[in-house]
Amino acid sequence: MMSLEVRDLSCIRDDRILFSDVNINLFSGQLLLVEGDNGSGKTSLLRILCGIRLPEQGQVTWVRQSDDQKSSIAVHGQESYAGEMAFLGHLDGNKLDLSVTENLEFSRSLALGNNNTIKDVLERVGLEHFDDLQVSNLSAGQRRRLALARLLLSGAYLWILDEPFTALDKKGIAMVEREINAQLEQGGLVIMTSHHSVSFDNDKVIKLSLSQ
Amino acid sequence: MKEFFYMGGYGFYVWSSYAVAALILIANIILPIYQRKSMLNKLTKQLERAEQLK
Amino acid sequence: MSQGSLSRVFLALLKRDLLLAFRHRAELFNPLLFFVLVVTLFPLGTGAETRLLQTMAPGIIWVAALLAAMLSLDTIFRSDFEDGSLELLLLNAHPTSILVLAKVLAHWLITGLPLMIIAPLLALFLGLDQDVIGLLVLTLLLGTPVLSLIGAVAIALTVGLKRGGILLSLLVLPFYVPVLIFATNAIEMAMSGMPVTAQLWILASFLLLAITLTPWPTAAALKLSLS
Amino acid sequence: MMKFIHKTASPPYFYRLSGLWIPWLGAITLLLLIAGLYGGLIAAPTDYQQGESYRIIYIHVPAAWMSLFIYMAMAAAGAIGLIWRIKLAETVAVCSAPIGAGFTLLALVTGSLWGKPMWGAWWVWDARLTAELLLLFLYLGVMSLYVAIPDKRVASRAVALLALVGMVNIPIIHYSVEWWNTLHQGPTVTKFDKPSIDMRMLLPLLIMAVAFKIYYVWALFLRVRVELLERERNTQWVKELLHQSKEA
Repeated sequence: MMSLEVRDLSCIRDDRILFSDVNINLFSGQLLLVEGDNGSGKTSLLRILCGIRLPEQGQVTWVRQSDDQKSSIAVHGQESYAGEMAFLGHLDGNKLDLSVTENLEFSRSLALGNNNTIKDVLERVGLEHFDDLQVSNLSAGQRRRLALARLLLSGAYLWILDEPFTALDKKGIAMVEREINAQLEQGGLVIMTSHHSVSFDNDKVIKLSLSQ
Repeated sequence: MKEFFYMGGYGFYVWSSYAVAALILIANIILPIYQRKSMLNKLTKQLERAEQLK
Repeated sequence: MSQGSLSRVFLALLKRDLLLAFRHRAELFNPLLFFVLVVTLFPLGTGAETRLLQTMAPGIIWVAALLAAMLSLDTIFRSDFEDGSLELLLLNAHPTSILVLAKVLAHWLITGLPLMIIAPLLALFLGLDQDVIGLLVLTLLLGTPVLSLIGAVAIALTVGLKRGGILLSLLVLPFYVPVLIFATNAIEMAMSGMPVTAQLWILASFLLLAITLTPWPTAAALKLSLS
Repeated sequence: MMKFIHKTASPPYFYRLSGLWIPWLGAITLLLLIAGLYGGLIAAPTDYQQGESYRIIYIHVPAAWMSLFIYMAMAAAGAIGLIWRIKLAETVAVCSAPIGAGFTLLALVTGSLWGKPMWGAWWVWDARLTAELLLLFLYLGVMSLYVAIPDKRVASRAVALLALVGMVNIPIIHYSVEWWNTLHQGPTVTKFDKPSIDMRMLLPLLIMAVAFKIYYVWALFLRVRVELLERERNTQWVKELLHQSKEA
């Protein structure tokens, strides 16, 4: 069992208070959907949760719990947390001048890794016929799919996704929803923002609204 | 008195040194005092505007 | 994380950056070209009197190398910042400082090493004693990695900014002074037949210091630039 | 202990406290300056080698000391700010830079003004002056980095980091410049560094040094207050402060 605990989080950007006193408890198998208008601080919140940005106040703790022991670590500055978390931001993080496979090979060497093969995950995101192409030849939607393939290879417990559906077609959206469900099923955690309406089991979803 | 300003022929160098010192030291005091005043004015106006909107 | 996988990541990142540089071959020659151009300008500006050029040669070559190294700094993190892969380099189980070291090493192999190779040719242009050309290359070997390592800190601080150009030179050049002093001094001393082991040891210790000390601030600065 | 530090370092508390201190700091600075100037310009005897021109040292030497001292203070405040995430420390680091740059510039200009009659040239590549020039570049780098980064919280952390890196490098830069200078047989002036042991000459120098230190605290407090107001403008304490000043 893993869980993410957020206590009294607040964030100031360019002298403006984006949000304050945010509290979250997210457990294995749950999805946190962050909602809010443009400029309400969704992206800033996700960047704080993944450990890039420092919060103005408050703590984010990652808790690992097995039958007999419990360990918790503060998220910021802890590499062991960063290894168990995978982040997908606005930018895909692909190198345009490398091929699809080269990109994935490199991200696999960075990640904790799991048993999925590169071939498997390319099939799951629908890029199996593009494996030797340079990313610069792919469409925006295909690049997004490649970024998602990276998540599937990472073996991370927690996914933090900032607008994962951007640039994806209907099939792509269905694919992402399927993969998120699978991740939750395996006991993983997902935190995401989305402008699209999403269809997940309500008992799995926690909503957090940032608009005042 | 004249001798004091003459500084044994080095008057120009000595007094320019002290003048530059005075200039820099005073500037570093006056500037923040002035900045604080204009900042307070700016913030007060902002606050008034915000209160009018309420 | 075991040691094995850390060195594997180091090599994977090194390989990735070298591969990317290789796919942009055309840009590889830019710093080199700049280096040669600046050195060529000096005889035109000061007159081609052999004695004068000879005495100034170590300084000219080193200042040109310094500027070329500085101009090429931007490529260390720029493209990674723009396509978002820098975030991924920070968010993983490996210490960022080690990854930074891999990137700087790749950058040095791409930009610093070519300078070292072309330097003997330029030394001949300026009429530098043939005996000290080997020493010139040695000082470049010890010195240019320090330039890359220190430059990485400054570029990490400014990578998020739209216009970092002049700011970068202000941040970097004062820190380059010690390397410049000891490298050129070694060559000058050797030209007048004096021993230079002290200078070389000092340059070597600069290199060791830079390798051990700069990756941390670079990693911290990258994190700041991304927040 | 930490509790006390956090309380003192809280912006509203510091703002109020510094407001009380500033008049006293100003008064002490002025008194010390008057004493130092009297001692240096009038009471101290003429130097038998340099004549009256040596009186520049009462500005030059304390300014040069301050230029290094403030850089150290800046780096120390920056380190405290980075490690314990104390906002006030970050602000102190940021506000120290322009004051330090002022002293560095002063040391350079007075060095040049002293050098002209002594060396016959406005600028000589003397080790001390060169190191001081590089120090000025370091300060300017810190200041422009702060201006260039739009988010001021991020900017002050970047400044703290840069100041720390600079701190490690300053001794290295200093010694390499000295090495370079001795090998190139530049002008070295020991007289300038060690004033005669005559107490009437030495005492004003020490008084001026203390005056400059207190002046630094004074100027620093003034700057920190402005910076705090700007950064905390959305907080309750600034709003209350504005209301009070409006009513008064």
